[in-house]
Amino acid sequence: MEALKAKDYATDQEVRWCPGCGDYSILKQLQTVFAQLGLDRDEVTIISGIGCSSRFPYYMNTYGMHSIHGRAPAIASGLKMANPALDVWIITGDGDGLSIGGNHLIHLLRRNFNVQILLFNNEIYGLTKGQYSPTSEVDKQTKSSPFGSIDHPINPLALALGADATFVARTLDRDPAHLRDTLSRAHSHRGTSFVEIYQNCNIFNDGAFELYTDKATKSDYTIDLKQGEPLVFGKNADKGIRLDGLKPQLVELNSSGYSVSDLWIHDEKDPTKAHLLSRFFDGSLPRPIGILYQEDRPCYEDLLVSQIDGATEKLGKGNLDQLLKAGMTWKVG
Amino acid sequence: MEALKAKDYATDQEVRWCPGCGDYSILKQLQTVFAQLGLDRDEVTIISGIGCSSRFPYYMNTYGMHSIHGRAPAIASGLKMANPALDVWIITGDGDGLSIGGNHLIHLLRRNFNVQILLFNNEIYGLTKGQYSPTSEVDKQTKSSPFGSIDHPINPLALALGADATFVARTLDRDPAHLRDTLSRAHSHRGTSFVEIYQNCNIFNDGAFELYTDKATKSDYTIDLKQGEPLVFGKNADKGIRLDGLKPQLVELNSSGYSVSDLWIHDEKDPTKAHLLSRFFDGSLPRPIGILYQEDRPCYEDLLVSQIDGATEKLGKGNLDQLLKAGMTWKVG
Amino acid sequence: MTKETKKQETSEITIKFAGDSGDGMQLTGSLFTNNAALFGNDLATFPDFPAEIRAPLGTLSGVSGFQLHFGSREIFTPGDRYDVLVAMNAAALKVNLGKLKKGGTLIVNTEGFDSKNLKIAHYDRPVPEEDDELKSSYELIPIQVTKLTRTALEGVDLSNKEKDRCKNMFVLGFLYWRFNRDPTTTINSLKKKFASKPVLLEANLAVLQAGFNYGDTTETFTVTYDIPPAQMPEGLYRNIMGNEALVLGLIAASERSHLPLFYGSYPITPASDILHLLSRHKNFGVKTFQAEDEIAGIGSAIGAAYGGHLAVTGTSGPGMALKGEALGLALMLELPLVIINVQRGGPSTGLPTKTEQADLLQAMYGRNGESPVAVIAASSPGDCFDTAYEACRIAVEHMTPVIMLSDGYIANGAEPWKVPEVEQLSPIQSVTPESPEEGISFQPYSRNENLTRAWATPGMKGFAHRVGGLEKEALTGNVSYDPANHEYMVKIRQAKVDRIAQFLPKASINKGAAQGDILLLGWGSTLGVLDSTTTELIDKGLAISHLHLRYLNPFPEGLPELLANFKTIIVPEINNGQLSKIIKERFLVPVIPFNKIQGLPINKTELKDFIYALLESEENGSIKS
Amino acid sequence: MTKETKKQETSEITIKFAGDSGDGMQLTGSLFTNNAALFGNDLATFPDFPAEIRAPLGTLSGVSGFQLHFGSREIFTPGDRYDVLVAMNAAALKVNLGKLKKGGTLIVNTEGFDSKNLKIAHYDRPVPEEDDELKSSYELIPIQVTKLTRTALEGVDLSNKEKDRCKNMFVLGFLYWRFNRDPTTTINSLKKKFASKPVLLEANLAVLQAGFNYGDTTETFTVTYDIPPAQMPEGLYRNIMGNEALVLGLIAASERSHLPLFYGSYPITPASDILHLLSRHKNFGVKTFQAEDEIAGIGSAIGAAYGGHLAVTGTSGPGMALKGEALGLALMLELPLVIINVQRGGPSTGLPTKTEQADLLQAMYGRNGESPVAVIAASSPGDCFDTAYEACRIAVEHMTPVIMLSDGYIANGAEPWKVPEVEQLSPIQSVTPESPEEGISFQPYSRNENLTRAWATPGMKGFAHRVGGLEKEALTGNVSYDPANHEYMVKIRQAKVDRIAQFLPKASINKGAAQGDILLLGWGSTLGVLDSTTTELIDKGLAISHLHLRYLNPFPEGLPELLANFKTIIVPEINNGQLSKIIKERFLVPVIPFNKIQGLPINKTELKDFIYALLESEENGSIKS
Ligand SMILES: Cc1ncc(C[n+]2csc(CCOP(=O)(O)OP(=O)(O)O)c2C)c(N)n1
Ligand SMILES: Cc1ncc(C[n+]2csc(CCOP(=O)(O)OP(=O)(O)O)c2C)c(N)n1
Ligand code: SF4
Ligand code: SF4
Ligand SMILES: [Mg+2]
Ligand SMILES: [Mg+2]
Repeated sequence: MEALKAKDYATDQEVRWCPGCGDYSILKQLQTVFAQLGLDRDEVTIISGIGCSSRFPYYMNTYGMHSIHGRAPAIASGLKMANPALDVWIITGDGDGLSIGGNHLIHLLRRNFNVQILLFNNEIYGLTKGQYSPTSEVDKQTKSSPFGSIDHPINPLALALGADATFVARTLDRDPAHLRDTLSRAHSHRGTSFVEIYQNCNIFNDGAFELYTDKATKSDYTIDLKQGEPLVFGKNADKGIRLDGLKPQLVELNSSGYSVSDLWIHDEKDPTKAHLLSRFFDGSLPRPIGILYQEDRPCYEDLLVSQIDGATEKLGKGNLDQLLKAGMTWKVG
Repeated sequence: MEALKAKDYATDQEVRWCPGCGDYSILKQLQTVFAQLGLDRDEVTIISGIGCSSRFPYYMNTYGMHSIHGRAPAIASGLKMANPALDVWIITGDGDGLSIGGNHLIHLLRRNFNVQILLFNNEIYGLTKGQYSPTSEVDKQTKSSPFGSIDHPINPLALALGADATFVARTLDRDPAHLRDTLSRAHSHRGTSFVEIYQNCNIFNDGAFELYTDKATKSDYTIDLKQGEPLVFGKNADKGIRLDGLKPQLVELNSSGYSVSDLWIHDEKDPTKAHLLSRFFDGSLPRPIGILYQEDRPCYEDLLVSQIDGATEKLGKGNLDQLLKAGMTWKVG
Repeated sequence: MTKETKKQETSEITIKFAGDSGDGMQLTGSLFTNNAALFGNDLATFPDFPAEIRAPLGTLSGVSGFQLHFGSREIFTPGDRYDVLVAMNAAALKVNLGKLKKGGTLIVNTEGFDSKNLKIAHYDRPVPEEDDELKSSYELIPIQVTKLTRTALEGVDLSNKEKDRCKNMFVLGFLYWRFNRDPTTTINSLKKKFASKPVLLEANLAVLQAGFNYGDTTETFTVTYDIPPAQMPEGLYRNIMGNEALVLGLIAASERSHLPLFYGSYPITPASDILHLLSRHKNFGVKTFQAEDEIAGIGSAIGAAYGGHLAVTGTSGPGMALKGEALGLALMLELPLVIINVQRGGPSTGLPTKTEQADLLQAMYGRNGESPVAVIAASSPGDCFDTAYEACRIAVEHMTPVIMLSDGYIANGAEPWKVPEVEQLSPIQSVTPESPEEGISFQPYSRNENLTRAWATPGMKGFAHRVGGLEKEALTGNVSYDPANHEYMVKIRQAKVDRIAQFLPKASINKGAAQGDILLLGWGSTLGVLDSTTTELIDKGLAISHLHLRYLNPFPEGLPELLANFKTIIVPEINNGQLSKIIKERFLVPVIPFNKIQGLPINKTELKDFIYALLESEENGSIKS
Repeated sequence: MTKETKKQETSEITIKFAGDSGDGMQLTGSLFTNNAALFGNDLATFPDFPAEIRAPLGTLSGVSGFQLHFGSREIFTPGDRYDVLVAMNAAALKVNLGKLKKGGTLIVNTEGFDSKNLKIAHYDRPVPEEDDELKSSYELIPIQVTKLTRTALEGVDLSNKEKDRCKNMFVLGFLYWRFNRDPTTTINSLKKKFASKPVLLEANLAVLQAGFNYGDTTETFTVTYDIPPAQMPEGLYRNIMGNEALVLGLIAASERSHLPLFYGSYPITPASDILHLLSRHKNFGVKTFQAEDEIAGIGSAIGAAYGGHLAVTGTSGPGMALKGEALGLALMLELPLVIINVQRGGPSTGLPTKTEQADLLQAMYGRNGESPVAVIAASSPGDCFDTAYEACRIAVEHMTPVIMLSDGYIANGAEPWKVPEVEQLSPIQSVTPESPEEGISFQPYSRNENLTRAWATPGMKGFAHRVGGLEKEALTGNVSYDPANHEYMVKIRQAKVDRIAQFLPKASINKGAAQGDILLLGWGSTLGVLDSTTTELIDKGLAISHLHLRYLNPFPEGLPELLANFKTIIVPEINNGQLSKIIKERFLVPVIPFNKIQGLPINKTELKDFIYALLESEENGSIKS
């Protein structure tokens, strides 16, 4: 069989996102990653909920289900139990995954099914035409909040960590290389890989992540996490983060007297560091992208299968006739 | 008006928990706290979901609603918006609050309504007669998991912190004084106070928290957090916790060369310390009780009211006649 | 050029404006609508947005349309077929041509038919100017709109992109000429809209004028049309969309009941606008809450109702399915609660942007156990006001959940609406509890003569009590497992809802005689088409009448008697026969369903055809029900 | 003491064992049941647990009961009224006395009537021995059970508390004597149960014997009763509860379809036991998943169905309300899915531990849009096996969700069940897709002659395709907003479900002639009482028949013809008339509902009374429907 190319993972369906939508880039990169990984189209299933982002399955030439709002994690869990060999990807949005679907999300994470879940965070409800979402910043004026929203936003990565996720990462629609790397890493993690993707909705929330994607500001406002490496960032790699006790501190490498060797070394195995990174939100600290946390923990379907195997070994393969005739029986006639 | 006594907060309804159930103690202490705080019975409303614990409102001579499974936070939110002056307490269980109601819980916490939510954690479904719950430990044998459960449990306090709760505490049914103190503190916090209460279900999960409540083991296995004080515990106050970088370390105060002054000082304002405390679960570390975290953040109903006041000030008090006749109108006849 | 234009009077016209999302067709349509309304025409409109997502330029799925039906006589619906179609590009033509009347006027922007457009739209006919079939079937008016617009704006300090956005004004001006409209009201609107942008204002006005002049100076038309004002009842009017009217109805009910309004909802098409519109009216004390899901939407509303607010939650079909369990709680608690379902095409996610009436049975039965609630339905955009008001009245006065059904068609459709006077809105009285006697505790489930319990809300002194979803003991509301009590409570909850009928207007015929051969029995958004069909067929000599139900549970008194007055009952619905089922079950009378399940309103032609076919088969003795 | 015991033969007996939760009444009842079954009696049982919570000792709400009806003739129900009541304490007597037949036998443990017991139970009569009214109405047998038990165990090395736990064996022994039962089977059961605890075994056997001897040696009774074996069809039998049979039905369907079984569910009374029982059978490859809520329960099942498993989800009313939206998705996806609703008293949380049939309309209509699914109902504990099997068969062979209704009464009730032979269970055939031709892509929505699409599951080579909840294009399954396609799809989904009727057994009369005066038309758990009532009334000379529906959607063919054969159709239901509604709507025939809404099964007496009253009013010409 010839190796598949990115375009072989596309369907014949017209892609119906707004021109300029960040979803296009994610679609393209995912197709590319599939090609790079050489995935068998018949072994992949993409399950989504409802939202602009959730249109995704229609555009991927694999198995797929565009399900109902917020329930993709539950459906994917069932599918994965039925057929643990499948390669299951969940596509969700900040509304789909964190508003109506928040509960299924946290239960998916704690159970640790071996699936990837990509949360397209555009900080808005796109499909329903522009209401604020659980990730929208306070005071956001939208159709449903003409006087500004008053809801304190959810921090998706902090929530995922709080729910004992085993793989937590963040990436961006407008950084194709980073996106691809992160998706590949997510795929190679055995367990639930939670990936938040900052995605621009150019119609209802244009520029929400510009600071982190614009060439001019990007390197000063994001920090790309690399396992075992110090937290250095900035256009000239002249800034870093060190730990002052339990507090992250931004330091200028040239002027502050601190050098790279004083910096915090990224360790995706450290839950407390991951916690701190997930809280890099205010003011001066750069927004971390990359893999914040990774942990090995048995995944649900493996435990399920081994429990079944164990029971079968212990009790013998079930015999229906015996089962029906079990317990106290008696004969008539 | 004469001061009310604890028993004045009781109703004439027969209490229907199993004899010996930990819920009795919580009921009694809450009535006592109400009396101590001198609460007006007509200003208090208790909203619960479904479960043994959720029977609570029937036994409290205040306003109350025994609602449906998992939805108490949503109902309480609506009530609090309708009447911000009310003193609203939510009663839930580990199933009610973390299984079916997990999503409403995290949204309640992030919105920070000024209510108290008491989660009676007995690590089991009591009312439905003994299935494992989202807080049950792995491998638990119950009616629905005869071969042992395979679900990694939720850590309620870590989840609450991940959802940006502003008040996070833990207490025990069998420590009346601690229970009362914690409930009082919860009441005085302005915002959503999340209190996990370890509660013994003597029928389906007897002894789940014995280590933390039994006189013999209690002081060695729990640590009572006190603001500004070092983390000392043990029967003879001879053990402590210090921080080794980002890692909590248990030290014997007499033998290890460490003294009280080396220990971690509890600071309920520090989110990272709270995070670490919420993760005191394995092996040697004592289980923290008391207030892990407290933060001041505007509560939802205050923002709502001030937004309404602001709009009214800006636009003038709404005039229905004008509203009906707004926009382009024309006369016929 | 010589020019001779004839004026011709006409009683009604349907225009469809269609183009790309960016072509400004909604604005064009609205401006024409306002102009016609102020002039005194009766009218009905319906926008036709692309489904869900902003589709790429020039695609079929990106076509945005606005349909306007206006006339000098009573107008019931946005019209079945178009007299005039404006198509700004190939996709717009392809999507809409099928509904242009033979011989109708087809105005096309020729620049929307370049090769790129044709390809994207999979347009496989010749371009209009070269399409002989098209030319022989319709009055084709090809216009180079972009070019003419730019020409009109020569020298104006705007980029070409900005100039091109005035294109729609050219079309509008042209139509104004054609229908002999005075553009003043539109000019005033534009002045308001562009008050802070004088250059844009100037440009728009210039292009509007240019379009008008284009008609006047080219020989394109030989005829222009006059549509005189319609006869309408005296009063102050405004043009209103269904969701807008609904929102006003809720606010009015809040004022007239002296109960603050609470709206807890999760966005969903086509109900979201209720949330949007209400959230602007905070200065009426309106509290809106964008909940995390539909269950929290109704949950918060139940909490607010317990707290003494006029509590409302709104959604569409899939969200309604999620609310079923909590709705059961509300009816057990016997709290006032209005649940709005703006129906859309189902089942499941279905056709979110299309209309349907297929959630009636869900409204009646979509919960566990014996769980009767009141159900009422709005029948036109303006009627959404009255129906919402009625829903609130019934909920508050009878302490019951009320489901109000609307649908995508009337939610987004518009019509002239006679603005009511506030004092004429009947006040809404809630049932307040009497102070319990000393030593006797309050009985939350004791009932008045309407079987309604009193509304004691937390904070009220002396009424502390507990409610819940377990079966309640009559009077005390305590939990009761007593068998006889359960039966009693099930029956009393049913009787309470049934008793509402005593407070409703008796059933009456909307149009036609009180007895006859055929009764068109309808509910909801089919009002317009049933009424106009009936009018027309009565004119044609048929003994046909129309009865439209606002109250679906309970039915109004006198309904069975009226049904018995007709030989044949036809029930037209935009579903697979749901009211049909209920009527048959309730009254054991045969009915003939007319079901259209295409996500579209029923149109007069197809209904008439159906009735005539029926009459024919009746003559042949083969009628069956 | 002289002793003269008469033996008397009797055809049926109903015994109620009642006591505190801790008194071991469930075990006592089960042991007697097994003994009777092995002896060859036909029987039916029903446990009557305290509501939800383990209530304090001696309270009314803490009473636990077990009802056994056994006989030498066909037994249909656990019995209306008791011939024998065993009351271990005051509360148990108070709760149950009302149902003891006048002249019936009342065995009381006098030690359960001390002042503490009387107070807790609010017992306001004299203690039984001093209650003249009681003594004159019933055959009172007061026994000091505790004292006699301890006496029997004198010298045994057990604490008093442990000894007292053998009390129930005393009662059982006593009853065995009274009904001339050979205790061998019970002795064997006890030996098995206490195999590892010889002291306890010894104690239990000793007390059992003591109870037996007590009857034999005191002059308490003058009569003992013989209930000879019943005539039953040949075969191997076991006693089975409804939920147990249901679980076996699912596992059997899994085996016979060669599809692994998946069960996704959230616990809820009275459905939880399905989860419990299935989770023990992992060695059959059964996958059980305790989901975070009911939505995740059905969601996971949809995922498993997509993945090719025999997917089942189960719940009770409130949970069913939550599943509505996802059920809509399943029917749009046209995947096989079985949804079990073990009904309980509603609405809302209602009466969780009581039975009801009030979720039928919810099953039919509880979703948005036109959303037909198959609905079938089990009619007895043993029938849960067949019905569950049928539900799976229909789901898999017709690619549709199937709602299976059971209820608390049959779920927890038990009866002898003839164990089927595996090979006699008709194999279940899923519809597998044919390999698409080269270059032509797979059409997931193309249908076979039964209008059923094929089941292509992820992992199958060459069938990659997308499904979803938006309206689908016929054949391709692509999203389609086309109006005509929508109507076509709505109708085909309906037609597909309707067509199932062609594969079902034709409607037939359960008992009585195929025509006559009265038809008792029922569904679900009323089978037993309808059948026995019919039998009895036929004996009395009435032209009455009984027809019981397993298939509620679609109805079996031939039903309207049968209905037309009867002058009067009575529809008895444990609800407010739900099947009544459907029958009227579907067939436009008048029916007379008999509704009991008390959380309890219908009993024969009340139904007979109703029928006689009806006949009387009929004679008076006043019958109405
Ligand atoms: C049960 C239900 N409730 C509500 C909706 C309406 N709805 C569709 S998508 C959506 C939110 C979309 O936001 P998000 O998940 O952020 O996706 P995006 O469109 O921004 O990619 C909502 C509220 C629905 N389809 N179903
Ligand atoms: C919608 C719905 N699903 C399920 C149930 C059944 N149910 C009642 S309480 C409960 C769980 C109780 O567990 P928990 O919340 O831990 O309370 P506990 O009884 O242990 O105090 C369940 C599953 C229900 N009543 N309603
Ligand atoms: S609305 Fe926003 S998120 Fe949706 S397709 Fe358009 S740009 Fe993308
Ligand atoms: S079952 Fe457990 S939690 Fe419930 S009342 Fe009994 S002891 Fe308490
Ligand atoms: Mg979004
Ligand atoms: Mg619990």
